Amino acid sequence: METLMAYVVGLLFTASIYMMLRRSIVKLVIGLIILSNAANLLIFVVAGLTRGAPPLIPEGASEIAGSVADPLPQALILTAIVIAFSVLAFAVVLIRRAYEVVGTDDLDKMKDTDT
Amino acid sequence: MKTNTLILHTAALAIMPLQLMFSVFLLLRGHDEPGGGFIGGLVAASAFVLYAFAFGAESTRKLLRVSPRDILAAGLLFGLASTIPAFWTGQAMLTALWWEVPLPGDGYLKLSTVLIFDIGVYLAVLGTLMTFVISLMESDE
Amino acid sequence: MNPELVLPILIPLTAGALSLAFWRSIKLQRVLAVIATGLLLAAGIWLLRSTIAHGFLVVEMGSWPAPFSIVLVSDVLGAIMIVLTGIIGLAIAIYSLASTPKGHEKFGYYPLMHLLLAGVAGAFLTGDIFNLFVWFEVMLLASFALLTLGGERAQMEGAIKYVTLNLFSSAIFLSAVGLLYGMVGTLNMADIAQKVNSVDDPGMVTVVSLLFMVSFGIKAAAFPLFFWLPASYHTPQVAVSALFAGLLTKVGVYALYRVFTLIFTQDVAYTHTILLWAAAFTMLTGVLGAAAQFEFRRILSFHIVSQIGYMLLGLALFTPLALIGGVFYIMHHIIVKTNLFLVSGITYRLLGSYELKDLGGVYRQRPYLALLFLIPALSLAGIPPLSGFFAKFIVVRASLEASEYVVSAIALLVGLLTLYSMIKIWAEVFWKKLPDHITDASRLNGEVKDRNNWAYYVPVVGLAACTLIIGLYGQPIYALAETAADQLMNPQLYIEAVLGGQSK
Amino acid sequence: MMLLAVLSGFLLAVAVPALYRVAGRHIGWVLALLPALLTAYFASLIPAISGGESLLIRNQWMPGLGVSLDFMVDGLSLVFALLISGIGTFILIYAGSYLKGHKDLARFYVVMLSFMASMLGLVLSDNLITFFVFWELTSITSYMLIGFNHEDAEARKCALQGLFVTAGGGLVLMAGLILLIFITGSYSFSEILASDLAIHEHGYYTAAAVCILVGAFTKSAQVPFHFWLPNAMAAPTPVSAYLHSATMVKAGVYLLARLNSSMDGDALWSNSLMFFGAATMFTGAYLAFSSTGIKKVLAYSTVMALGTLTMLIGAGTEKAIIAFVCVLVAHSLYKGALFMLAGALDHETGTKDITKMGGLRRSMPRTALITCMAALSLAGLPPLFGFVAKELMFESVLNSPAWSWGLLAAAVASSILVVAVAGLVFLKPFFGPARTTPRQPHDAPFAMLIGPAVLTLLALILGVAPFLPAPLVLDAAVSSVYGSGVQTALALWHGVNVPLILSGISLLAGSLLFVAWQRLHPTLHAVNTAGGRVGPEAGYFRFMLGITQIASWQTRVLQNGVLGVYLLILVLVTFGLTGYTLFTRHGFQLDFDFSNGYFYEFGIALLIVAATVFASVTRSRLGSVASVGVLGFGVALIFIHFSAPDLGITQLLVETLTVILLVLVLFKLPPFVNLSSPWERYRDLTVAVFAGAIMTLLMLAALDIQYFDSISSYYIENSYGLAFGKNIVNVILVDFRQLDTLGEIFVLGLAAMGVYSMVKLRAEDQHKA
Repeated sequence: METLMAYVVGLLFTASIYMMLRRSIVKLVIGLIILSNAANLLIFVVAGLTRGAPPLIPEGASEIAGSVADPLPQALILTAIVIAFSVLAFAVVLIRRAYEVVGTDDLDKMKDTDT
Repeated sequence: MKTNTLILHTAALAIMPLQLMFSVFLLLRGHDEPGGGFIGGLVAASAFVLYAFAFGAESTRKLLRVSPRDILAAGLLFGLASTIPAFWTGQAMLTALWWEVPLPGDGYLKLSTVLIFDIGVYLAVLGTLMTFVISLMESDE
Repeated sequence: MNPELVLPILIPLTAGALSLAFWRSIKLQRVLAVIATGLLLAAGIWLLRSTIAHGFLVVEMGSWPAPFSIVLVSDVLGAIMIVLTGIIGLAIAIYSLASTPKGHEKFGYYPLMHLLLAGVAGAFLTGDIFNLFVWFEVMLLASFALLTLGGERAQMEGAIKYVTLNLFSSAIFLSAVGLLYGMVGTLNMADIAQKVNSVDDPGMVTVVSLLFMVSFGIKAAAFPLFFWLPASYHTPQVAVSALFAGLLTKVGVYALYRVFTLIFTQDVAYTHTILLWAAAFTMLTGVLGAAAQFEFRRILSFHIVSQIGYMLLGLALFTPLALIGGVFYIMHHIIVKTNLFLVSGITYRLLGSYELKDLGGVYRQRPYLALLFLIPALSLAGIPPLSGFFAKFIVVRASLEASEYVVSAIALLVGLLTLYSMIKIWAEVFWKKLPDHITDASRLNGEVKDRNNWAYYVPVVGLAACTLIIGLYGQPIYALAETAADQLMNPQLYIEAVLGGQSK
Repeated sequence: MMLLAVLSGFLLAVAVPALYRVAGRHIGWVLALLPALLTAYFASLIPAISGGESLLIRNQWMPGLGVSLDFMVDGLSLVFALLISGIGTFILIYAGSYLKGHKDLARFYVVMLSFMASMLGLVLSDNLITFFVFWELTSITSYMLIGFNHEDAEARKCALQGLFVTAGGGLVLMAGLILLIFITGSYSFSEILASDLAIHEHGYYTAAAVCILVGAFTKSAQVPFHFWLPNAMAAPTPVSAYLHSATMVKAGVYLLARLNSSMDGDALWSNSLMFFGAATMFTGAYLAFSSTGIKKVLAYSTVMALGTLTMLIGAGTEKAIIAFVCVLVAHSLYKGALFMLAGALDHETGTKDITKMGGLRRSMPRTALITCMAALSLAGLPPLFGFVAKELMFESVLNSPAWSWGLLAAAVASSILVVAVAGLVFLKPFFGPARTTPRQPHDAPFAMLIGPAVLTLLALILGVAPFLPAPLVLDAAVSSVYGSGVQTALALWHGVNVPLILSGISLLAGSLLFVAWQRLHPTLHAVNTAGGRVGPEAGYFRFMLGITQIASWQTRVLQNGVLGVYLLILVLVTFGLTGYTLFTRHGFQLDFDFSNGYFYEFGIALLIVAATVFASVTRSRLGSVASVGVLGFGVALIFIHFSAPDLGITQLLVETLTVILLVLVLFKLPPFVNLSSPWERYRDLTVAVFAGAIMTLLMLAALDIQYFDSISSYYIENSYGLAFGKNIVNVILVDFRQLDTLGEIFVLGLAAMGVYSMVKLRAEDQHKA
């Protein structure tokens, strides 16, 4: 299953980069959302997929018998999800403000600051 | 973005208390089962978001009583506060400390810096999301 | 238990949270800004002293044993960086008292500043690769918010580029952490280092190291990944530019120094050669970029890029002397570059522009300000006996020693072109007569006096004094850089300090 | 004491603004006390070194780097130190009068004193690095002085040119010095000179020698770097007299002389010195002859003298070195004087153009007298010291080890020209019919004449009694350049010999040239204009223009403002590098083994794929946002299915909120339109597919590799026992790795603050307010 997911993650990266390369700022944001999903899923897959064994110690027991999904990457991804959400919220509002201030959603028209 | 449909109003009013209670439940049980400060905070926030969609930003502010920013600040300070007890006992920062407070009758309340921290997370998530939503809605009006 | 190791993170975090809580009282926030950054500097000095005394300081967060907990580690390099963070933080806090517009103060300028410092300090001290990511994000979001604070059009345009390219970097970083964890199953940098270097066939390690290199390279604004920097650094108000200029890219450089001395040393001939050419082109493109600019802060921004090249060169050569040079360069550059931005803010205050064509006559009216510009400017250009000369001298010497003649030649040429840029600013802003089309020079002539003017000058004078001290009384600084480089060249020391000598 | 002597200039410079308030217009006299004292101090060292010994004074600076404030006093450095402080005394007095009432007089003295201190440091330093420090300081102070009239754009341009050439040479010199340190293993001139290491047999030697020569040549205005020096005449005359004739421009010559005895015997070294020296000598003499501005004339004759000095070092015989020291001293005396006199002329008449002056001997008799003496020395006529020096020069050229005919031709031609130049400088302004000048001329004030008077008097004394200084410093100076003890025996009159005959020829031919000057001048002017188009100065301007053009071209190409291009480059670099590394270090392996998946897992994967593709291709915003939501839910399903309930719940909630946010915000924005051309889309798609493919390959490779087991077993074992929690993920978040979470809530808070300020604090509102 990890193998299949590797292709899925590859596709997510492809889609996100393609979207980020578009000139519309809305597509840029969608690209960013896909990108963060791609990275999270990558960690999840690379650390190994385990079916039906969540890292929870059962009621009454004090330890887990048998193998269990690796909890550490889950904790990392949880952190990463929340961070990505914060960043995206910011980015979404940023592009709206940019649109209001600049008056276009075309990224190619936003190059005053460089040249 | 104020939506004046009756269903939404009723639903918001009916569901919100449940959602809030559920979120506190999620927060408290998080150490042992799926849940915790994040998830609890997210659930609580979605309750208020629903309310805000139904009744508008202004009334949500009134309902919250305090500014979302203050909730956020409280959350962050709670999070930091949980690091301090370890200083007193001379241990590394963020070392968890546990106290068991006997409850009237049977049982103990497990109090810990970890819980304080989780409450901080809960409040920070709630405060952040409410800041997003309320400021965005207000800017539209 | 070493509180001095925790305080540099805890102080700005607390100050940030408190400033947020005191949102409505600007006065309290202003007082807190100066106190907290002052405390940060004090904690930094404490940390540096005790790091020198003990070699390394390690705290296992939550008292869980390493590598299972997140550890905070300070070696001499980390401690130096914290001290510099404190110096810059204090300078910016004081300068902000005078320069920050009211609206910015009302909308969270001070909490953002504190949290930026917290992110920077966290990145310098953490010994955990994922925790490094978290601090990067703290720093990044604080910088996003500071960059957009004010809502001008240029800020928005610059911020879109800044945000997008930095998020790309973060995604690469996160993926690299994931891949690395999948292979070695640990996040503690010392543990990773120990495990990675005991692998027989480290091909994949090298591959992952390239992801880290690119990701940190973006943050450090190395060639050809620097585009976000010249696009955005001149857009926010000047204290923010100065803060960014001093610290942000240096966190990227620091991260490169950390991982490419501690962890990824299994294929130096390959990885560090890439770094070497990246360094050479970074120097060159940055300085040429500056040569094409005619706006005070844009020139300075491109020079950040160019100077990053020197720092990378120190790492890329990977000899003890080169690392000394690199560390020395970082110390020198943080102070000098911040100071130049602050000076540009003062001339802006006097004449209301950053465009060279709209500036002039400052030397005639303000000779001491001119001197305050010359000190960091000539230092940046590597004119002796200022700090930049010794920094450049060591790096160039190391590159000659390593027989990298082309790179040495580039480094020297870049020095000359840097001088050219600084002289351009000097001639246009300071020497040139005030252009005729400038009608309002009442501030320059001293007819209008601002309150709080002292807050503009205190940090500039202080930083200039640091530059002079590094140059004129450089031996202690050199010795520090030497110790830092020595530790970097012997990662085993770091590993033993963190893991308590346990090895397989 | 020595340290104080060197640094006192800097200290006094700091005090100038305060002193100026006290001393007012007498500031020049007050400040001149310092160099006068220094002259006395250095003179007091003469007995100690006259026997050929040298004094070493050690001071620490940065021992780790090999940098120290060590000073060495030997014959050579003492001669220089005496010239610097001695001439400096008169220059400071002179400047007070020349710039009387100038609003920047105090600033002038600050820089001037700093220069003097730097120059002293340069010639006295024993440490190579410290030497270089002072070397660069002289470049910077020279820049500040050339651009002293900073509101004049031309002055700024000339200052930049001087700085760019000398600082550029300085950087090359730095490389040379570092290589020299590698070769000798020593940072100290005295050690290098004392060692009998065969420097020129070392592998680094050629590079080191070339770098040092370039550095010295730029500083000392040797061909082809000579052009900056005449332009440096934009500086006030005291500066020209001091920096650009007597001191700074001699720094390069000093370095060559300093190192000569260690490099001696190497053909590369001595041949380049002789060749470039002779070329510079002739070029300088010719250009001096063909110029009209009195300062330009003098500047080019300085170029000539610098060339002569370089050539003499290159010749390297005992005679040549004696000639070198004599020319050095003679030139400093007469050229310093001539510049100050030129300044006096300029000051009193209001013009620098010698064609506009004439008959001034009546109105400026004292000036005329002193100029006469100095010009005689310049022309190399007895009984002045210039004559002694020139005779020696001829003699050593005649005995030169190589190219003696070529050098002789250059030397004779130059001295013919210089005789004519001396005529220009003295006869043109003071004789002939009187002309009206912008200002009514009268004699210059005492402060402006004392310097030239003393200097020419010295030249006269030395000329009449050239044996006087020999036992004092001359022998020692010659010995330190030559490398072994030398006894000089100078005399004004050697009897009739070849040099004397050559001098006679020069005088005759030079006089003829002077007479013909008026007629020749238009031709010369035309030749120079034509030559200027291809000369080295044109090269400089082309270089500067080239840099600006390359710079703006590069910036247009790289920093073009288009985010898409930036990102494209980033993506290509990232995945190009990692892909290449993966290919070479590990190899590509494709794996299509999906057999261990369940049917519904394929279903979820398919859902994600479909949502992703749809989100990317749809033209509808709503569709795009909705499918991003579906994608998020798909990912949540993966999390839940593969044993990560907390992740799943969080992902679901976050995805919902993201969609709400997108809806709240995006529908303020215009609908999608296709902005890019098909070509751009294919290009981007190719790049994106490439990136995705590399990512997949990376993952496939990483999946096969697990060098070590995860550390997670620790968490699983101790979660309940030590941390009292059963949800291990949550325990990691709030306990084992609490610091991550602490950072994370601050990230949240920061995002909230950022959004809040962006929404509420609008630029428009601020502008209104």
